[in-house]
Amino acid sequence: MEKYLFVALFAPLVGSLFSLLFTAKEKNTITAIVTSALLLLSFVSSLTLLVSIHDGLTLHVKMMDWISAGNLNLPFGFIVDNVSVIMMVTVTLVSTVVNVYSMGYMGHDKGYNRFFTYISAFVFSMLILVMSDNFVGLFIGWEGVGLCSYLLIGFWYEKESASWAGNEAFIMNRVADLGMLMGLFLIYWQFGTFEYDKVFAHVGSLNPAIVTSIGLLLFIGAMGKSAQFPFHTWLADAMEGPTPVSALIHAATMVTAGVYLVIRASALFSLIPEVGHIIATLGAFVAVFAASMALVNRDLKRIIAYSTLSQLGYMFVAAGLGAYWIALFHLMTHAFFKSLLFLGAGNIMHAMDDELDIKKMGGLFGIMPYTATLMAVASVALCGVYPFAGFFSKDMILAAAFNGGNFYIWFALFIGAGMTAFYSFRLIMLVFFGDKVHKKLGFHPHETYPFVLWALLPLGILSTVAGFFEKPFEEFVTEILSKYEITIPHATELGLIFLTSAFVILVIVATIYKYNKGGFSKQLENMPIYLLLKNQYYIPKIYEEVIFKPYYRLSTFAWKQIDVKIIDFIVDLIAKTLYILGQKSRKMQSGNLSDMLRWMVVGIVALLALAIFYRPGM
Amino acid sequence: MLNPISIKIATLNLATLTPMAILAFGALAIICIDLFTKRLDKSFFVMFTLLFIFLDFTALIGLNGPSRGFFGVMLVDGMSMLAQGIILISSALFIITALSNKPFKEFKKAEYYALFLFMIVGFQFMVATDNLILIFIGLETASLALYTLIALHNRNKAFEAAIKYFTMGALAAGFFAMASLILYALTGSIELGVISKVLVSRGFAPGAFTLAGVVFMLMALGFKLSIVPTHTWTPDVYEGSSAPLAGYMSVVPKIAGLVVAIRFFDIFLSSQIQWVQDILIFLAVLTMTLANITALVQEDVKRMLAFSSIAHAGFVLTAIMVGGTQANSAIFLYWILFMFTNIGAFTMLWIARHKKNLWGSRYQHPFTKFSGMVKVAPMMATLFAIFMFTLAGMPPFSVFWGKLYLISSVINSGHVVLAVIMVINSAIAIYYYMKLIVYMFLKDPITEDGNIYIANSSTPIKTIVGITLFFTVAASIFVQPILSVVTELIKSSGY
Amino acid sequence: MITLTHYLVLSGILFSLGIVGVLRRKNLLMLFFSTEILLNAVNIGFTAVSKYYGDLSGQIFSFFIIAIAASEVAVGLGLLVLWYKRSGTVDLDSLQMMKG
Amino acid sequence: MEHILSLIVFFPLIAGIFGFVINKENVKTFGISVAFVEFLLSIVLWIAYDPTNSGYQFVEYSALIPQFGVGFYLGVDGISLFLVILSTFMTLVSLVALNIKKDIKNLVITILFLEMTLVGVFLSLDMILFYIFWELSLIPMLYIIGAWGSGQRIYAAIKFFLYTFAGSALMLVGILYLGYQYYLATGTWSFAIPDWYLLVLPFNTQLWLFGAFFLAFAVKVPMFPFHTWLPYAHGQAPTVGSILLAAVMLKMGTYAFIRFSLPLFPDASVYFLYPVAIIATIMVIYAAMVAYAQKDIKQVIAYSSISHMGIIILGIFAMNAEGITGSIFLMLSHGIVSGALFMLVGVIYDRRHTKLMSEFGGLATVMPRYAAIFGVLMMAAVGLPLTVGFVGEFLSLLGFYRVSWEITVIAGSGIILGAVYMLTLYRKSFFGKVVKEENKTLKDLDKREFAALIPLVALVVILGVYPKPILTTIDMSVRKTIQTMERKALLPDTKKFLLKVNSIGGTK
Repeated sequence: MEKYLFVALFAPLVGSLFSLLFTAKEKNTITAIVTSALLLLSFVSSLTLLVSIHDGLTLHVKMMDWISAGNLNLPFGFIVDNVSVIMMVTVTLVSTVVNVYSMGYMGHDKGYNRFFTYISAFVFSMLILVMSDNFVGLFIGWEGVGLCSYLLIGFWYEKESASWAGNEAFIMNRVADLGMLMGLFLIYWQFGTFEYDKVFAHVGSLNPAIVTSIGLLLFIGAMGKSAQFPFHTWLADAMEGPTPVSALIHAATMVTAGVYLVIRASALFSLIPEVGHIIATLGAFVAVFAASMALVNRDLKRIIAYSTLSQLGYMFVAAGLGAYWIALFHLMTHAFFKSLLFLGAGNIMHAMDDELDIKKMGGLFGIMPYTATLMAVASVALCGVYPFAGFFSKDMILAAAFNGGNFYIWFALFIGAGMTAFYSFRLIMLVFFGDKVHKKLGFHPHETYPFVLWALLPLGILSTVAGFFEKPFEEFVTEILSKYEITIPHATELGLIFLTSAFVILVIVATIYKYNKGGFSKQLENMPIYLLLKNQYYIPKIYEEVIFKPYYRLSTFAWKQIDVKIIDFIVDLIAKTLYILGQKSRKMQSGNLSDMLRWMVVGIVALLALAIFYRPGM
Repeated sequence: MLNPISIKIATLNLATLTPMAILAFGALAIICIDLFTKRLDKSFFVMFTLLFIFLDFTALIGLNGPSRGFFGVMLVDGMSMLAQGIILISSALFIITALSNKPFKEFKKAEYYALFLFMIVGFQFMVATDNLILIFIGLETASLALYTLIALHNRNKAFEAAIKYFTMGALAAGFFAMASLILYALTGSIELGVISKVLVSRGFAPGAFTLAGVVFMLMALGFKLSIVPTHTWTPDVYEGSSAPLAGYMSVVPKIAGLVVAIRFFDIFLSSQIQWVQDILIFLAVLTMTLANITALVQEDVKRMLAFSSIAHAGFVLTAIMVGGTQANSAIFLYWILFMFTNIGAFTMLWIARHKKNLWGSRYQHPFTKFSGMVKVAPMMATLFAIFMFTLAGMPPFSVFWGKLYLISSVINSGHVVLAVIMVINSAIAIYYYMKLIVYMFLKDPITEDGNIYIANSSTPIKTIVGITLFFTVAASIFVQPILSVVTELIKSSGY
Repeated sequence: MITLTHYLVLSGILFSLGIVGVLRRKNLLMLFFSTEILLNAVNIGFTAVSKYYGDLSGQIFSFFIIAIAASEVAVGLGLLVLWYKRSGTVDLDSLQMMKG
Repeated sequence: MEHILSLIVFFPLIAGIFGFVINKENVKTFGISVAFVEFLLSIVLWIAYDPTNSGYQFVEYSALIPQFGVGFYLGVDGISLFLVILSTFMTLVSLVALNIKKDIKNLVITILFLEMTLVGVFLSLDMILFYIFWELSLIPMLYIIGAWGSGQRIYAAIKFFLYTFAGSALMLVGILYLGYQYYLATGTWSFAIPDWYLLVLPFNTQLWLFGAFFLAFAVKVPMFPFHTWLPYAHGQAPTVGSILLAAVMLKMGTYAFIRFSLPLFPDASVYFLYPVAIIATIMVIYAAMVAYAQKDIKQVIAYSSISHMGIIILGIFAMNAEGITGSIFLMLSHGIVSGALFMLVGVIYDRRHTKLMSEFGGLATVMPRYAAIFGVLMMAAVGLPLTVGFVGEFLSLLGFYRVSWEITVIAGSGIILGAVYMLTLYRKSFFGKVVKEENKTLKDLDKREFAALIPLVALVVILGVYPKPILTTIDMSVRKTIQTMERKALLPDTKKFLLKVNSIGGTK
């Protein structure tokens, strides 16, 4: 089986290196084809692994030694078990789709070959992240995906905003990574190793305080990668990247790495429910917080980005409450419909030549029906309407929240669901229905290439039906993840589900109705709450003012004032002083004989005086 | 009716006098020859002188100390032999530089060489006795000859230098005489050995007068060693006299002075007179520091080297303060290594000597003269740079080892702070040596014609440079043999 | 009755006079005389002390000092004459080419 | 094989002397070939080196001044081996990259002399010998900076020289004093480091000596606040000078810490641990900030070196195998990366004769290859996993975490700030539109530059993916050093501390 593992892992790398050769050259479709093929290959082998894992085998291979110093001995080790294989399948599937899709989407871009290089590189790092059998390996992937996301966000580097967003993403992740790094160090000095199984085997016997701190530090890392508050700003700005990137990295895979980390370390986190509680609370908060920003935003992609944030919040709630398999399930389903949503948005952008303001669209349904359908499906799934994928995963999370007795979390998620329903259908309505604003603005939208649509189809299907795999999925992953028992009576559970669904559907209907009527009135936009949401709670501004600018000023001060004016000045001062002393002492050499003789006599007299007045030990 | 005094020749042990006798004879011989035949070329004189120096050297080696002679005034011990060796070698190296490419009046005169030989005799007497009279005579003979040699350079600056040197020398002589008088009055003897015995037996009382004697002696010797505040003559005299002579002056009179100083101060240091120690430390620190910071601002290489030699003297003074075998051998090791390097450096200046001063009339060897030298005369520049770095005590060149051993001896005697001051001083010192290198290597040339830098060179002089360079660069190998010989001799002479 | 002390005091006074002369005199010739005074002051001291100890070496020393003083004068005057020829003055302030 | 070390040390010197007679046109070729042979020699050394033996190998001893215990004493162990290879390698690369025409002959000869001194420093086992090479290395660098530099080159050169020379003045006293202590203890003079390792010094003496040595090393590293010579030196030095200065010369200081400070004065080292660690932390953050404020690309990299050296110091003073091994590896990686970065700056400087970021922008469009290579090295500089930069940084911080997690957190923020200034630099000069006319026509890397850069990039990746062989070799000798420390430690606290930092588990 190992060969499948290595194929799955290295096929993307090969693809990346292959198209790397073409980066400096003209657009060349071969790169796209080869990479897609290799990604597909990787997907297939992941599937085979999935099957064989299902038949109860677990792969754990040590490829080669990496670092060894002192007591540390750190090999490249990979593990394929029920959890990682799910991730592998998801990642490779989505990435394959996205890659194929990009052949159309990036068709006219001069960075064509470069793009596919990055995408495959990203998949490779992502696979390392999920397949590694130790924390440092995970960290490699962690940083690797960070790099690729940096490169892809800044893909159109001529755009100031793009390169800026890239830096922001990288640096913010770095901040979180520091926390994670500290967690790793702590783990090492406790266990003397980084390997999951060894660590988790002994974690029980550890002073809880330390476990807590490990958990917190790791979670800081997770927050960064999954753009949880307060690190969330980079994700919205990351939308500067090409849309397929947003679909793959900033919706389906990378941003969920944080969740994956928590699930991976479930053995550790399950020991520290209080930390889990913090995670869940933060998740719930983000779920609402992000959704609220999506309510009023007019930027097609940012809306979806915020919804991603809020969905990540849901996942963290599940993970925090110990419902790891549910988190994973939602992670998977979300990957499907959210990437679908993004790719659909990509089609629209293409049609509207990269216009993003949804107020400038409308009535596109007639022009691009397939895209519209797919996006509708995705949205419904996102809102969690039966029988679409989102329904199952999301309602499980709500149930879990209720079950844990954290009613405020449940309520937050409940509201969040409503908001989700609203902004999704606000988007649908404004884009596909209503009057054709784009006509006035002189756009000439058109449906995209068929093969792109075909590529999207699998995602569409999965978003629809994935939910029905809930039970087998649960059985499958709970082989290694802790089971999660819903203890509340079944009736209550059903009641909740009904309640939520009813609420969601109600909101959807209301939204559709309202926007058929021509949407909300303008003066709404002057309400302070609206402005607050529109400006993302002014958080980016605050960062700008409180962190970025002061840091630059401080640095300049350190250089201009401290370094040059103080330290270096003192150094030169010493030299100067000596030189000036020299100038002074030079006067002694008056060249006049009498002075010379005088000096001699002065010497004699002075010493004679000493002979009389200075008497140590005589 | 006086009864006749009868002395057996054997008891005189005249062998101890032979080295000086040889040179004295040589000096007279030169004059006589000059009487008979005019138009003798300088090459003849030089070789003739060299010959006698060589004879002297062999005679010196022939002696086996420690022994006394000639009514016990001559003292042949390890130290005197070492010192005479240094004096003779540097004299030999010096006299060859007379064979320069450009003609100079003084080298045509027989007197020059006669005086030179007399001067050497003087120095030899100075180091080969512990009798104050003889020291005084030697000192004066040497000095008076030296004044004349300087004057013979026959330029205004030379005369000024000679007169300044002479006058201050006269005053110093007065100090020396006074010192001797005080000591004589205190102890009734003019032999350092006896003086020491008497003083020790009397516990150095009365303190004030003893110290007064010390002070006068210190100033008299300080003048020779150019210790602050009697150093003021050094830069002027060096500048005024010809480059090789300046180099010679920075080595030979000082070693003679050092030997006397060692002999004299040993009386007080061996019996731990705190006062003397403190004063010596004070003067040493003062000397090296003042000289260093003054050297920083010099515009003329020769003057800079003058100050540097003052600083080196201050360096060595610390070793005198320390006393003991290691320190004293450190002095000689240091001085032997310093001799080669310093003579080499001054010879380089001698080579670069050029009749018309293209760089302003005030100075003969201003720094600007050497800017960009590496472009037009790379070999010269490199050699010069090596000598400079060596004088700065840059490892692994010769002076570094002397410095190392000397500082080590200071540390071993427990004066760590003094050692720190010394290294800080050498850190300051590197600047002015480097200044010349910066000019030679980093600045742009002022002239395209590299010949002006080697105008005065000639094969013999090149040889000198070669020899000195060899001993400078390959010092790492010679240090051990030199050191063992030195230590052995110093031990044998009981210091 | 004149004791050793008197002689020594005398020699001290002379010596100081010499010193003062050396310091004050601007005329080189006079300056040389002052140095002679220095040496002769010492001579007095030496002879007195050697008489006091009944030891001859002191007097020998003074003889040598006299000799040396003579030769010093010779050299000194020689230099002086040369300088006078060149600069036409024996004022030591004329010796100021080199300084700094 | 007996004399391979002295061969490695003196081969460049001899070759350099031969260089005087070679004519101008061929002298560069000569230099490259000599450097290549030297590099091969060092590789041979590596091959012949027995990684299972932690002691000194290929030891050569011949007495120079037996009476004074000074000897010509060479030896190599895991700590010095790779630094030697680094020196020879970087010299080779910098010579390949060399494109100065002015006085090329003197330059090549000087570089060869410099190589000798660098290798000598790492191979000497005699303190005096070490001091000799340590000081000698200043002279060629003085010449390189002063003669081929730009702008205030002379000021920069003199500052560099005087500062470092003065810094090591006290060390000389320290050396002699230590020698005397040895003399008192054993009755014979010796300056051989292995002998000194046997010498147990009283605590107070250790403190003083540690101080004396510290100043010299701190100036060389350079540690805050003794760092101000570095920006000038780098700012004015020609590319080749900067490469050798950053890649190798800075490592002398940190190497000396490992070789002398720790094993000779274990108690003092532990005693001074926190002050030093705090200085190092300040270095990391302060330098990173100053680097961020710079307008000149080269200055950014210059200050970034200071920042990285801070992490190296931390790793050393972690006093556990992880930290020290990591720091040595970080020396290597920083050598490669900073060298390459300076080379890249040189590339752009040759084309535009300016190093100001504001002059550039959009270079990624006109010089894609250049941008790509720069990007790779930038990522190595910010310590991305699977590049060479990560391993050392990770291990150093990991090591020091055991000593104090608080300081590690603060110093660890270096990885953030590092990303800040590096990405900003990259963004300002490579991203955005090409605004300046003169930038539109810039040539991408040519063959010579590729030849110099590709090996470095390759190393960055290879050593990032497979550092183990190097790490294990280093680790052997580092453990030995730590054992020496444990053996010599006087105070119980020191013993306890060393035991703690070298063991897994326990509270906190």
